[in-house]
Amino acid sequence: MPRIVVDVMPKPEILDPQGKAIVGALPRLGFDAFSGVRQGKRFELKVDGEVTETILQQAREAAETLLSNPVIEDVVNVQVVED
Amino acid sequence: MPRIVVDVMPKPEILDPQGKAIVGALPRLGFDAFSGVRQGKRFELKVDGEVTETILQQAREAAETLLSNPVIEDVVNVQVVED
Amino acid sequence: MTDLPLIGDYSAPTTALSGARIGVVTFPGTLDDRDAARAVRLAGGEAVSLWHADTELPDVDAIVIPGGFSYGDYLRAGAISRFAPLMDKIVDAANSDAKLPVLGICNGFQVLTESHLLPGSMIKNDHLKFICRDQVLRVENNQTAWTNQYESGQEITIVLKNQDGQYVADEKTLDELEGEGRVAFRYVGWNPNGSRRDIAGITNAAGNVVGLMPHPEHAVEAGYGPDHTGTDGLGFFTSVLTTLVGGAK
Amino acid sequence: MTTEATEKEFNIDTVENAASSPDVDLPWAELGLKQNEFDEIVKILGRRPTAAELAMYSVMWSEHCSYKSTKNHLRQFGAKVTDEMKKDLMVGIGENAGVTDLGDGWAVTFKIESHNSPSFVEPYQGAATGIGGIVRDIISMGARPIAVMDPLRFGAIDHPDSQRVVHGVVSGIGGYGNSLGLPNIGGETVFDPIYQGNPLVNALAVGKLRHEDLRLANASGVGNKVVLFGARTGGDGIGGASVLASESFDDSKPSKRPAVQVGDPFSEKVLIECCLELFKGSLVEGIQDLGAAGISCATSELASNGDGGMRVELTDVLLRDPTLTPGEILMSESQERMMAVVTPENVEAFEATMAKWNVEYSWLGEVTDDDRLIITWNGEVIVDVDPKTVAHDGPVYDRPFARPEWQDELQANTFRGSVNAAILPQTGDELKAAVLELIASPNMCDKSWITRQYDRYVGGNTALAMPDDAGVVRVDEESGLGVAIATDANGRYTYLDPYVGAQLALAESYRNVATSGAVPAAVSDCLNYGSPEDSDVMWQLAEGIRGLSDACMELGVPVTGGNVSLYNQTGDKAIHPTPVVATLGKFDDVARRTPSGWRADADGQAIYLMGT
Ligand SMILES: Nc1ncnc2c1ncn2[C@@H]1O[C@H](COP(=O)(O)OP(=O)(O)O)[C@@H](O)[C@H]1O
Repeated sequence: MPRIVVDVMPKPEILDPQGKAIVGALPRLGFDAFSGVRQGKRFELKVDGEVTETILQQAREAAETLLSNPVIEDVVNVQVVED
Repeated sequence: MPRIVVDVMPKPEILDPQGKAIVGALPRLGFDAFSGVRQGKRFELKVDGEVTETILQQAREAAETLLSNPVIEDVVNVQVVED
Repeated sequence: MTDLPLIGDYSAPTTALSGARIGVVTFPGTLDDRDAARAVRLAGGEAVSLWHADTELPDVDAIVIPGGFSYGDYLRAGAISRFAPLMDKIVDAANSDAKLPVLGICNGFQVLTESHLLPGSMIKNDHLKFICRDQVLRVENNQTAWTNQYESGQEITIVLKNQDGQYVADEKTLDELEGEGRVAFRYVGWNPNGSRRDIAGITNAAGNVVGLMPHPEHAVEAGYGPDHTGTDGLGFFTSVLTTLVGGAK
Repeated sequence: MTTEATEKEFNIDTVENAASSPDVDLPWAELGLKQNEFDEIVKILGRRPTAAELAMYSVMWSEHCSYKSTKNHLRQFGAKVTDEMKKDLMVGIGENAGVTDLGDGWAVTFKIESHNSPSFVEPYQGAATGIGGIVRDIISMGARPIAVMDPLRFGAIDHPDSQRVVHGVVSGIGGYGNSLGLPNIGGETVFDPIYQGNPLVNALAVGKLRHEDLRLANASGVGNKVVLFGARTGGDGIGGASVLASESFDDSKPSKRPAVQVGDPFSEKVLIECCLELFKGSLVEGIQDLGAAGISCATSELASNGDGGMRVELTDVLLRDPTLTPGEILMSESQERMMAVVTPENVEAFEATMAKWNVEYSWLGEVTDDDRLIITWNGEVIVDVDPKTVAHDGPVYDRPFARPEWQDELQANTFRGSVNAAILPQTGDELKAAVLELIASPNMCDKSWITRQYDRYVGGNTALAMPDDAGVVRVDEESGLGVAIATDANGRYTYLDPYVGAQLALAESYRNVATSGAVPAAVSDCLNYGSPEDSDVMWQLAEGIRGLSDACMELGVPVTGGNVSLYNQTGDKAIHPTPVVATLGKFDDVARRTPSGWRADADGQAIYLMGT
């Protein structure tokens, strides 16, 4: 069954408290290779049947309206994934 | 600057309350093409310099230990992205 | 009384009846540590403040990991705290032959599952909102270090307040928990977060480690508990003191 | 982790440069200054301001920071007080929050503030950062915050936009307050279409302190160090200031600036504990929270309230966004930051506390012996001002006001006096229908769908909260000393009669506190009004302040602080004048509190109606 993956990230200029908490924790666990972390969301939308252009368009719109808050987040990716 | 993207999704057998809420809201907004939604997390780890195999290995370990909880989540993806 | 007590600074003088020393852990973002310390004192024990970054476990007879939002709980509740230096020591002590009694409340329960001292995990409440209410629980197992002063089947009302309180585990684990009598508490009347099989709290096989989502430490003092009167939570703390002085049933 | 200068080199507008280039065009109008205000700045400085000075004056002289339209009226709160009213007042209006003596060496500090327009733009974050801001005000007095409250006004419950605003605001208040471990002990929720485009999100915080822990925002003691700690400085809340990009007079335009601020309650919780540890160790001489106007406000307030001047190196500010220009750094409203003054002997202990709590900090400068506020960028002077002219001597306006022409008609046309009186319910059936309509109204119905999203138990000292009309918290566990607080307002009454309406708001909160068993002792108010440039609104405001101050005098309770929120209007349609009044009462033992909410277990008890 194909799925549409939507990735949403906090806007780069916006404070990301989640990423900040993680970036503080990583070195304490010995993971010292990372200079910054941002935490966003990944949605998988299940489609029964074929992903048409109309459906993909619906996903893009849903991404911009329901799945992300355009004031603080960017939709960075809307993409079909086949299993 | 390269980033490592880590995607974490709730295990299929674990009910995902956020995904469920979205799947309920979508048709109300006229998005009727989706039969299921799951919400997971996307992490972007910033690396200063080149992503070596050691660093990638660190990211994989961080993904399995800190960034996900294997009881409820799966790491579905650890991948380098160049800007 | 002259100074404002600080977080991590609530140890009482050693006047406690039982002489038992109960450690209360503070992580950055812990909120209910002073409440837990108060509960220990009201039960007659001595509260000892423990700091997450400490690398040695001081001489304590039991430990409470209180509620709050450690490290903001932004990633997953309890996910980062689990890696605190003190947690390694607590896990070792809980698993040792001495079987140090450990109680995890709310965020503390989440820390215990993240540390694998208890099975399963917590996800967001099924209704996705924070919920604060007076909650009725049934004590399903009164044989643990933290429940021996309750009757089996007794219904108690304590405070529930959480955002990520939905207890989940796979069916096999749930069956095991039920089979071994390790479901310590169940929600009665209404399941406030969608937890599997109405589970509000569980214990490990030895009965020394107990975790639950609701907050007994907010129900220990008449006037400040559920509906401003309830003190049903005090039994957790008198239970552990009883265990420590060798008087458990 | 202390200082880390930015690599970025701007083409900096220094004081020297300003003196030698008087004719450079500056974007003062875009920054909200009026011609007369700009002229005044030039007069004060004896030259044109630098870009950084312009940034400071423009934010500090804004309505929000300078109270320029209301200052003349607000004076009544300080004037209409008797010695008797001042008896327990340890700190009055003017500081971050007023402080009231509670006895036994204890004191309480409380204040109410608005975060209205940010909460309309982004309800969750707007409301969350509203809680964050008021809590920092309380910390900066040397107090431990012990509870919050949230009087709210929304548009019509069935308006399509209300769902976004209502749920966002409520979860934002819960999300931030719950994470700080502060019980929410009450508030109000009112729905009225008049607030559709201008919801009101007011937030109150109360804190407790020992007398000796009282701290004020002043920088004294030559050679003492100035430190900024907490979150890093980002481009938050400097929307309009992007015009200052031109201050660099180069082409490297800064990157995007955030449209809204995101709160980090975890950082704030750590900041609270860390500050209390500083107070306990007497490690800071003066402290100031960073709210609106950020570093501009903190430096100029600290310096002007102290007995010397201050010198600060701006490249030492830790940044989240390295592209910020000096002016933007001065204006940034990034949350979860504090500024403090520390003696050289205490520097090491201060740093140890920061390390314990893992809080970032940087030393910015020191207190000097002249009375100038000097800010440098890589050693070059970009601000050289008398801090009082920035913080206190802003413009003051006597805005014209007059009773609106429509006021008489509005009053005449009330329910009873009008034809509408004829439709008052008469028969049993009509009364039944009226009662049903009333209890179905969103303003009358149960609010527990809101209050159950708030933690009211944390801390173990909440003696009354929802459903009671006043929240009660214990301050001292041994003696039972405590406080009751109620917040009330009625925009419709105040619209009908701005003078009496404000008094009724006080009377209601006073009653709610008194009936809980406490002795009313202090008042804080949040005056939510439309545009002061409209003479009708200005009249409502003038009458409201006059009414409230007269009533406080009458009841013998002083106003200890508050906040004014203006321009709450859509087009020229202003909200109803909504002075939200919070009364604080004292208990010598909260065990004697009396609940007001109806309780299920009260069967068989008698009910009395008292009064007229
Ligand atoms: N936004 C809010 N935040 C916290 N408490 C609230 C809020 N709105 C209402 N409450 C509380 O809910 C209870 C009932 O409120 P309300 O219905 O307005 O009561 P009343 O009509 O008696 O003033 C009160 O205890 C009040 O403090």
